[in-house]
Amino acid sequence: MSRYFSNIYDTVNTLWTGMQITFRHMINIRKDNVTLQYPEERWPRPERNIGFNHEDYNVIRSRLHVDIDDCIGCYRCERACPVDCIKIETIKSDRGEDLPKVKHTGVTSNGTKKGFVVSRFTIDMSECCYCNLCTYPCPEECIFMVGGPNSSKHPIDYEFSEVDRKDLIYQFAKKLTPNQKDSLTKVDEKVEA
Amino acid sequence: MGVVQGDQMVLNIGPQHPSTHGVLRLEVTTDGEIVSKITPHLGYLHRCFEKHAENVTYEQVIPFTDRCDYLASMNSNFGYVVAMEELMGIESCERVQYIRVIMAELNRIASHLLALGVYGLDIGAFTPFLYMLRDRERILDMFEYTCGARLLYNYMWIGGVSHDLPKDFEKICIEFLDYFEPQIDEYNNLLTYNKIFIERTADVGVIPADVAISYGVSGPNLRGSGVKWDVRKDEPYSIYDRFEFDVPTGTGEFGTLGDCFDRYWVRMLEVTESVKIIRQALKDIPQGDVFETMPKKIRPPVGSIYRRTESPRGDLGYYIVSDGKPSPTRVKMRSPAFTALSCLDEVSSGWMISDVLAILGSLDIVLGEIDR
Amino acid sequence: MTVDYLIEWFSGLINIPVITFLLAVTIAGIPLFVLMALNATIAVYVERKVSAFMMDRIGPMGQGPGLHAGKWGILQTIADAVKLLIKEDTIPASADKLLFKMAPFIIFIGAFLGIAALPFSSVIQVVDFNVGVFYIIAVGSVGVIGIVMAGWASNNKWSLYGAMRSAAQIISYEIPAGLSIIIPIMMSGTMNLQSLIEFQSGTVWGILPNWIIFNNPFSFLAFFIFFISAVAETNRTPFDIPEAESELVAGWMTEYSGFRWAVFFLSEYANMFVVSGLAAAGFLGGWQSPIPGLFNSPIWGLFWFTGKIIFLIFVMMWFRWTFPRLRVDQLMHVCWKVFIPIAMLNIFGVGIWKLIIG
Amino acid sequence: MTSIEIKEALKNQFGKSVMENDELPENQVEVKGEEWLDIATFMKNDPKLSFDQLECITGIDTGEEGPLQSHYNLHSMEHRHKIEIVINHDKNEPKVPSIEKLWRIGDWFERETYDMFGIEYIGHRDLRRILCPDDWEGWPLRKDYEPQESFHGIVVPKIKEEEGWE
Repeated sequence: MSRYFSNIYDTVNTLWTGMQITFRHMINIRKDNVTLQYPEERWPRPERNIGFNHEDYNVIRSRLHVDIDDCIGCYRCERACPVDCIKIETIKSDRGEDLPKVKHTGVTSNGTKKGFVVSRFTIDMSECCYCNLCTYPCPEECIFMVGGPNSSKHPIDYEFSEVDRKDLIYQFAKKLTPNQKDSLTKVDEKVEA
Repeated sequence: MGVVQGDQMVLNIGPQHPSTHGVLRLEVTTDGEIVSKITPHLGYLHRCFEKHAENVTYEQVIPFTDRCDYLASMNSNFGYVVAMEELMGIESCERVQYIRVIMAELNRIASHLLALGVYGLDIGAFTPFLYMLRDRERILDMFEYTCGARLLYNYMWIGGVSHDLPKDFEKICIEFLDYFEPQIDEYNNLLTYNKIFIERTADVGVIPADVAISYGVSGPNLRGSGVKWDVRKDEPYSIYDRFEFDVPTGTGEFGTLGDCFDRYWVRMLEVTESVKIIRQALKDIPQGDVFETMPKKIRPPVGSIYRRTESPRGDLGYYIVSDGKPSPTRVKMRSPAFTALSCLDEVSSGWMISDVLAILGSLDIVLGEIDR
Repeated sequence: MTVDYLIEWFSGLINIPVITFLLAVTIAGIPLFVLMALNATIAVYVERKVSAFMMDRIGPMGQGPGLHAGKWGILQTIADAVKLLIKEDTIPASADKLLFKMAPFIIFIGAFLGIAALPFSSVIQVVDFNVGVFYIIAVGSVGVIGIVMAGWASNNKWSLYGAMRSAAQIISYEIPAGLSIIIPIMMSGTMNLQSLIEFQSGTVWGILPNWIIFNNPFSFLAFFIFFISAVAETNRTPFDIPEAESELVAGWMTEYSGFRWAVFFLSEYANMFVVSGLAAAGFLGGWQSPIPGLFNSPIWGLFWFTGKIIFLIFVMMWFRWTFPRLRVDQLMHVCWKVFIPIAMLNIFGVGIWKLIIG
Repeated sequence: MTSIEIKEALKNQFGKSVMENDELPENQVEVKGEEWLDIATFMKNDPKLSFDQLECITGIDTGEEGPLQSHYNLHSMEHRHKIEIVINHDKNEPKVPSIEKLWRIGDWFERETYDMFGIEYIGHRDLRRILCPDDWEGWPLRKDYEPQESFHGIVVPKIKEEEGWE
């Protein structure tokens, strides 16, 4: 019988404790609120205010970007990708030669002479798993996740939703017409010969 | 009291159901509210991670391990790299070891917070869930601060970690822990000691110790049954032997040993232990270069290894077979949630439908890891 | 402003009893409809805000340019209502179509009839029954028929479970609720809500208002039993097992959508309004002011009565966002082994109290 | 006990069924598939060994020439020792006695290995596919696995389209 009453007492007591907690949160909502009103209030990145000071925000995984003028077509990022979302095609060209017709520069910003024209460089962002593995092997540091330490190269962008799935396949290489492609391939053959 | 046997009815819980924690289908045979048999149907999230792993190189497996236990990716990574380092016979430097332990324990807190909160949700309490998510969010913020990702980190690499800790990480982490510890009391007052919660969980779904061992149940679920077994203590890997922490076990405080409440309570206590470990690790962490011990080329010798680590859900084992080629012959993941789910039928027959979901919640399964 | 008054007034104009009756009833019914709709709209908004604040969120908000939900998200419920109205009305192929369509309206009727008898003020009451308390309790149980109908007609196992649980629950909790509401009747000696409230005027011990809840310890206890049973009757947490989200998906309304579902929603909040009104009238002095002797005009009465109802509805929301849910057998345990014995002892105690103290 | 002692204990009990294989690392013991149920029963019930926990069953396809292998990782909660049992199967007809009744988790592990490698467990009470659909064809984790072309009208993509989604 005493158990019966102690049970009732426990119930009332513990439930009342819980109600006090929720009530306290309710009246302190101005202080406790953790919601951001998204489209108007954005998460301030990179210095994101989460209650801590973020002076140096050193990494970020937002989306991939390629500085195609620096790309030497070495295929290392394609090989590093675990989900094969990077596709590269190259055409051999004279080492270090500018080809103004296809807007190809022969030398990268690091001074490396390019031996290939990159005719295709696509990244399917809908397949990308944001593992960051492709950015490490790049010898020219031309493929990177935007923002963070790379914010000088490309501003942060984390809202890249698209209406059409095709638009998520990013084309980085310079557009080549079939004629240009053929002529380049001929140069290629000439070099071979 | 005689048992009245009525007509049996088959009820499909899932694949889309609020309480199955993913896409799981439970084929439940019931008599009114009383459940007599449960047949779990798995595989809705099956993507054969093990086949994937055979076609990629060793370091490319790590992003796939993230996606198995997506609530504790750090621990998934940790298990894989520990196994790989043992197979290759290398040892990563001190700083890396400490960073890994800190990250794994933070992730354990995050994972347990989600498990506890969702368990409250299964019982019907909405508010504690959001309080716990609020605090989990801060842990994810720290991860984002460290490695740029919030959920699937690909942070621990073989022989190192992908990024060094940011400069003021220690300060932030201590600040978080100081904030976090009082919150545990609030969770307890709001949810744990709530009489309705105790009534719903105590004495329900008892897993006796021998049944738990026979079903391979591990981690907090096994400790809830009173077995003091923790891979961190009993088969220490990495540098876990340097830290002082307790292994909380169930005591049957409000009911029988091994009931849902014990499993819940062990998780709550483990959160406190993780906080202890993080504090110790932050105090001792040495300086160093995290890329120092990272091998240039990952080509383990011919051989195989089975190594288990303690993930928030239990013994997470990796069986890795190498034949000296750049990609593994076989990577097998022994997932703790898989074994935990297997005992659902035995544990929950005879209970009511509401209890089945309470038991399922207390096992803390992650379908991404069960289906792999 | 009772219907009787309206009938009298109209019969001065047209002397055909059927027409005057219909006119009077329609005119009296329109404000009730408006009240129900308004109540649901406001209560849903308040519930969202209360729940959000309790969870450290801020709930629906509208900011910035374009189509949005107004300042502080005030228009959110209206937008939702519009959405529900233009949503497709789906009926499962294997459902019992007639019952499926009827069920929402039966539940609605139950709630609507209840509101009709609430004494909003000493002069504002649609129907002044001499058995008002009994009437409200009686029409309150009409809803369960609708719920069982909905659950059965949906031809869905979850709905059936929800309906069965609901029937068991509501019928069980009628008993403690009924036993507790007997106490005001015993003390005032009337079932008429107006006279019941008038009985509660004046003070007790000179300070507290002479509400039945403060009259004696038994009635104090009886109020809580009544209120908790009322929460159970309206199927709200911690007694929301008929629609337990994490177990039964949405219980008996799993298959409903669009307008029919909106009617369920409307009735749920109307039911909350009715039971809170009965609790306020029976135990909290109805339209009596909490400061005896002050602010007692009929307009203030309206304010006090709705204020008390709003407070009780807030407490229901407070319960909902704090507590976990009970299991079916525990629910029955609480009802039959805790509430009913105590409620019976209460009746006994109040009887003795009345004999000895008066 | 160390794994060498465990190996000795098994050899004393079962003699020839426990095979000598120098290629295996010392924590692994190869046993004959036909005797496996007896050995497992002994390992579980012998008070000195008392392997009460089946940690993992791993199927391995060792390539075109090699056999199919099952690796059983056993662990004893009581003595805190462990051992790995290796069983080689004939690739054309992989069969092994089921230990599902000894360790209950064996039920699901064996179903998983059956699902992935097609190793048949004799005496298993409920040997169905667990992760793949019931009517899936082929054993996915075998090295010579070819995905079926379509599954209930759904085309199973073999090589990704060159242009990505479409």
